[in-house]
Amino acid sequence: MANFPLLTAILLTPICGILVLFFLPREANKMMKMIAAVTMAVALGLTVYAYWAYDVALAGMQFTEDIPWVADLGVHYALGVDGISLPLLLLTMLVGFSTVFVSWNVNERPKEFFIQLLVLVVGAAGTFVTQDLLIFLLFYELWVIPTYIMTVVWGSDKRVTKEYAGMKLTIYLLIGSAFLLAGVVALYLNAYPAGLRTFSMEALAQAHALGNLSEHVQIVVFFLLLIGFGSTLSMWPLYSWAPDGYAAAPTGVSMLHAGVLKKVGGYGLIRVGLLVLPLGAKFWAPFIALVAVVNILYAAFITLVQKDLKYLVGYSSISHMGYVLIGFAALNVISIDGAVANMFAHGVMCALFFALIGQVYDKTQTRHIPDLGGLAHQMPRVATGLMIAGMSSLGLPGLVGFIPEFTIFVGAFKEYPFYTLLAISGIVFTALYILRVLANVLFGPRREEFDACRDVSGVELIPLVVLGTVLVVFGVFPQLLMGMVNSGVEPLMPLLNQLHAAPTLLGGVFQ
Amino acid sequence: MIGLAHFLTVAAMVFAIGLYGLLTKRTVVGILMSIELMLNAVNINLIAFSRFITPDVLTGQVFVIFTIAVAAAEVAIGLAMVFRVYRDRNTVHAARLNEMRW
Amino acid sequence: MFSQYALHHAWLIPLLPVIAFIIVGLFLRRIPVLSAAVSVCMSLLSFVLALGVGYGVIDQLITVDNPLIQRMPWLVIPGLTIDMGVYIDPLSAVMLIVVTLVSLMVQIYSIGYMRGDAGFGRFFAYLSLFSATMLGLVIAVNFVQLYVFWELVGLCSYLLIGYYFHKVSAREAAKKAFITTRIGDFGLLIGIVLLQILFGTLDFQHLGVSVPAYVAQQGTGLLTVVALLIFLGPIGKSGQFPLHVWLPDAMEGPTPVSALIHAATMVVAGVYLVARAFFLFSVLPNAMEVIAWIGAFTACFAASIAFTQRDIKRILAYSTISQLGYMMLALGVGSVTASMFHLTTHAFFKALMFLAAGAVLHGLPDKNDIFAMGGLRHKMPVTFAAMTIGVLAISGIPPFAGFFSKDEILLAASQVSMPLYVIAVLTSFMTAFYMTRLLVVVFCGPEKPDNHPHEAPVSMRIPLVVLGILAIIGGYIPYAYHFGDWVRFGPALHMGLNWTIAGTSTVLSVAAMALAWFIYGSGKATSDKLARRFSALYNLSYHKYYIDELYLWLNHTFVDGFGKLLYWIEIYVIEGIVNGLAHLSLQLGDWLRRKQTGNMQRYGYIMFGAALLIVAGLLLLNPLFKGVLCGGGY
Amino acid sequence: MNEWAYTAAFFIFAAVTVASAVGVVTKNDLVHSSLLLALCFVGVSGLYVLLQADFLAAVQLLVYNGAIAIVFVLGTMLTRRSIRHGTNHSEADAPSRLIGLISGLFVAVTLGVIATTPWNYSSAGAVQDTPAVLGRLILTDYMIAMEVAAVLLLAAMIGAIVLAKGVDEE
Repeated sequence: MANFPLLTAILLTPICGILVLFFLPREANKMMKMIAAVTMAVALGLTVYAYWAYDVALAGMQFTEDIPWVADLGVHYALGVDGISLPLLLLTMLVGFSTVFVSWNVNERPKEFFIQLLVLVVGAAGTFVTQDLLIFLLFYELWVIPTYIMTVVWGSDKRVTKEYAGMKLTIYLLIGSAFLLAGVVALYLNAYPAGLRTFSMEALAQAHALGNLSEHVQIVVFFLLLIGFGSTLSMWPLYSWAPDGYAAAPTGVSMLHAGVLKKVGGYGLIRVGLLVLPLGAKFWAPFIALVAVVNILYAAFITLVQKDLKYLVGYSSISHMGYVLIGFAALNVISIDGAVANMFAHGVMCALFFALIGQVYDKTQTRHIPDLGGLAHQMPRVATGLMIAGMSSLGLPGLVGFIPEFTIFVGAFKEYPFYTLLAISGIVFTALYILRVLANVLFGPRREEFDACRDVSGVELIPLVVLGTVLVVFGVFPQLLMGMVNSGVEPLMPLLNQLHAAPTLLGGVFQ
Repeated sequence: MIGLAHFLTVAAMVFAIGLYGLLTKRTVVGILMSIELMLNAVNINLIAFSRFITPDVLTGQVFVIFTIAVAAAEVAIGLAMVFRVYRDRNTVHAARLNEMRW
Repeated sequence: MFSQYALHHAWLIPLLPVIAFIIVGLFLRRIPVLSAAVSVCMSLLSFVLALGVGYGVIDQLITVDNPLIQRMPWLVIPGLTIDMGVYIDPLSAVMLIVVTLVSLMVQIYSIGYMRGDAGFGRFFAYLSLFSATMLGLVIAVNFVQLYVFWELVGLCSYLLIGYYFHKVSAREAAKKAFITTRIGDFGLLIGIVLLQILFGTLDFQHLGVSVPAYVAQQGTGLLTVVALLIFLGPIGKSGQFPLHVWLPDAMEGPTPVSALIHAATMVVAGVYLVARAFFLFSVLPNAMEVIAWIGAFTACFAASIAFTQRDIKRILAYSTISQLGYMMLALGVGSVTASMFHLTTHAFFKALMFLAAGAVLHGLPDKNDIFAMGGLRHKMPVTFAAMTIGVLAISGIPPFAGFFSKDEILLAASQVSMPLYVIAVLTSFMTAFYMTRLLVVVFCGPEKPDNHPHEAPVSMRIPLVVLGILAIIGGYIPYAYHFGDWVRFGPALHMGLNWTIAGTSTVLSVAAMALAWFIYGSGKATSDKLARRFSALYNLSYHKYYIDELYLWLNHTFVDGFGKLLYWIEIYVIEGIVNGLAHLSLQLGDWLRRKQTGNMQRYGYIMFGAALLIVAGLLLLNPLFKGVLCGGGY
Repeated sequence: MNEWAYTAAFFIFAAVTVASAVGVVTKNDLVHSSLLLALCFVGVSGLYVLLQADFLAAVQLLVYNGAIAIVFVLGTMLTRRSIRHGTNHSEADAPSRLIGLISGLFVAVTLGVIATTPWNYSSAGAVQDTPAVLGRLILTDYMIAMEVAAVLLLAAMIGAIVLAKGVDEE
């Protein structure tokens, strides 16, 4: 069992599902959904096993695999997970598993839909498990095309048409990944002299210690990566794809995008940005912190005036990503612990939110908040789910959102007291918009027009139960998550300690 | 002493001449001829490199063999297209074959 | 020994209601009888355990200086360790008993009050969850545990205020409660974060050691700021001015909830927090002064609003705010004992009054206005008796419970500051006045012909009787058994009645009651005349000084206005730039498209020329790009 | 080989190659151009000989002269039946000076690159018996490439036939 290629198996399971789906006849509608569900269940099971079997005390990369792929370029099919990537892998599988059930009612071209859904899952899972930068980029690019097709074919028009939203999303991500590619190539060429070059993240992370990467190079390359990952993470002002995209995309894609893909940006910033280019990260940190605060407050205020449920969650997720950014920018173990954990927390919460909005839209045929109201009468289960998701969003203790935010605040306050103060004020505005939407959608007088809407039941209930349980369990026992995350972040402590004296943008005027 | 630089210079000149022909000739056949010149210039380069940089392995020469094969294929197709175009339009005047604009 | 067992298994006290919540919430929502039975049983067990803890504290000589603490790591990362645990000292023991007792009473009461309600099971699930979180708050060993449960009781309060969620007013009140307290929690959270950064720990016991040392070394400057930020939390939770606005609206919830959460237990969490963190506040004289003044002002201010309110529950709500101000005042003048004593007695008599009010509302459905009631004493004798006891207790008439605790507060205030004492006495006068007004208007006078009141069922009367007895004896017995020796901060101070102060306040209270009787009870409509005479003051008080309107206006104008402004920027500036760029590239493409002549040779030389220029440029600029371009250093 | 003779041979072949290449693009008659192209190929094969690539020199003569040049002549004759003169004019409105400049610039840039590049000369002797070695290489290391090239040639042949013959477009 020791040498069983667990991570490859996790990646291969959905791929097998894709192959099977590919050869199924078009009419086998139910069958396809069953197969997608079964493959995702197996993948989720394997991931949970990995999470359980990961040795937190030992830390470091585990379940590693390494097969040379393009030896001349230094590309390896290298897999491995540590405390940073494993929670995010778990997140991917949880959300991916849920999306299958959320999409249970897709009856228009189900074959293509589920194949692409599984492709998205593979792409996200691949970015988290790979230890090779080039393969990372390959998996990352796997997202772009299915997202576009799914948005345009299965999406819905809102403030903007779905074609516009899909195109915007795709082009934004492509431009971001162009910057990313430029940064990665520059990194590749500069990290090692000819002949020794490699895309291995581990080896690249050594380059700084060996003195191969000058401060100048690190600053430039980090900036390129920041734009690339920042647009994925919906960093201000590179986020305008997010609300439109989420609103237009089908529920499953919104869940995966908001829940998982955004986290690839944050993961990349830490795994590539911080580990490989510590001086660059330090240089830009004050700037990131400033942007983070803008993210939090600006998006929170905009969320306050949204009228569409999906736009609301879209802007709110931008606001939440600000917490991740400021946690990253503070560059200490506590804050980065919080940032990584917050990515997990937000992913689950956001996915649950979108799943429920999908259900509400399914039943009532509207997402316009003023048209809704009193749904708790007809749909108590949806109401419970929305309560849990909303409460997690506003950082209620006992749900998974609180501890990550708290750790971020504790970590970030040391570095940026003023910014953190502003960031904490975000919790008030979050409460304001979350409670407003809960009140307006769920409570109030019973409305006759929704009497025909039945509550979620059967298969539709699975994602709600799974995600809701995760929110509660990880909230009540935060060490399950934080212990894992910390085992990945704590080894960075020597690196982070070195950075104290490193120069920052404008000598830290922004602080 | 004749060295690598000499051969490369000759190749560069042939290539430049081919380029000039490629860009100025009126007929497609003339353009194809210019392309052949350029291909030959490249072949000279390959063999010269093979001779002076890595004389003990014949990679460059193998490369040239494939170039020649491709060139032959290209001429065959190119001329066939010329015949075809000539039969359809009664001209081989390159400037008039501008359907691809916009 | 049972008390031994209770002391070491005190974590069961909050856990039992959690179990009740899970069982009822998941399985028994549709079965009213079982859900009530499970909840009440678990509450009873909790109460018994809490009594055991109380006995154990006395038996084992556990004092505030020698607490019994159990900890279990909850979150461990380098530089931030947070435990969950049980902190048992007389302070928390008193709270445990009060909370479990009132919670048990309210649950029994609810069986009758909520009978036939569609959400009966849900209601009991929420009540159990509330008990659990409140008890968790009481036994908190550190600030984070306290904050966790602090927020969770806020959630329960939100859920229960919005219990009748089909009512728009209930929904809005719930929202308002949550958001207003959140504003306070914002300060509390910052304060906690700052404490963690300053001291590296949030544990009460450890902080209790390091805070005085810090003050001795570094002075009080920053720590005062921290303390005031933390105090923002209690301001929100305990309805202190200026964040008191949510508490009257919270009366939209079912009356048992108002009794349990918004009178007896949750709202005093702020007082408990300050008492628990008294090691911090007591060394910061400036912070203490702020607390005292906010408390005194709130007490007086809320009483002045209660004068003119007509809704029976709102009057009680303002009186709660006022009494909470009293407790804060006591803390501000440095007397944890007085504050906690008043907290205890207040829990008894205020819960009693709320439950009595609930009985009235139960007897007269859909009538909230006290002037629509009247003459109920004949039809509802038990309720009348209960309310009378409550009014006497809150007015500070000996030997009712409120007398002893109020006297403690007045005594403590008089020792520190005369103005505070005067305000406190004035408030005491006002309290006696408006409470008597309530009693007289509701129960005395002629019966209204279209009212058909009936006495409450047995399950509602039992709690009234129990709490009534406690409101009578709940002051004297602790007084006689040296409450102050146990619940205190610093050295024990023996309580003694100061007859001057006690006498003054008693006389004033009696005078106020007489005045109220004269105005409202003597049958002459002098109250209307007074209202007309002082119409400006009356309106100001009746409209709660227009503070709600001000907040609403601020919220609409600034918060939403700012949101709209930013959304405008978002749509027209940021989106504009994005779409503008897209449009630009489209235009560029269109322009370039027209440059396509279809002439291959032209394409050819342009391409070649450009490529050559680039290569030539790179050749000339090679030193600049060395290593990045041009072969990457080959 | 004698140094002097080698140098002389290089310059002769180079001169033949370049001069006939110039002829190819300047002559106005396609047939002349085709013949000069053949001559140019001969010069190139001479250069191959000097580079000790005798097998390739032979291939050059066979394929280029024997096949390609002949095809060009054939093509010329098939497309221009009567008048031969003026069949290979330069485009009238082509900016030939600019293009000349570009070509000149190309030579200049290439010379610059050649001059500035630090070449890694090897002193090893050339491989003798190149046909055998090449054969072995093609059938071992470059097996797949050869197969692909074979398929390409086949495809080109079929394509050429189809194109030249024309398809019934009914």
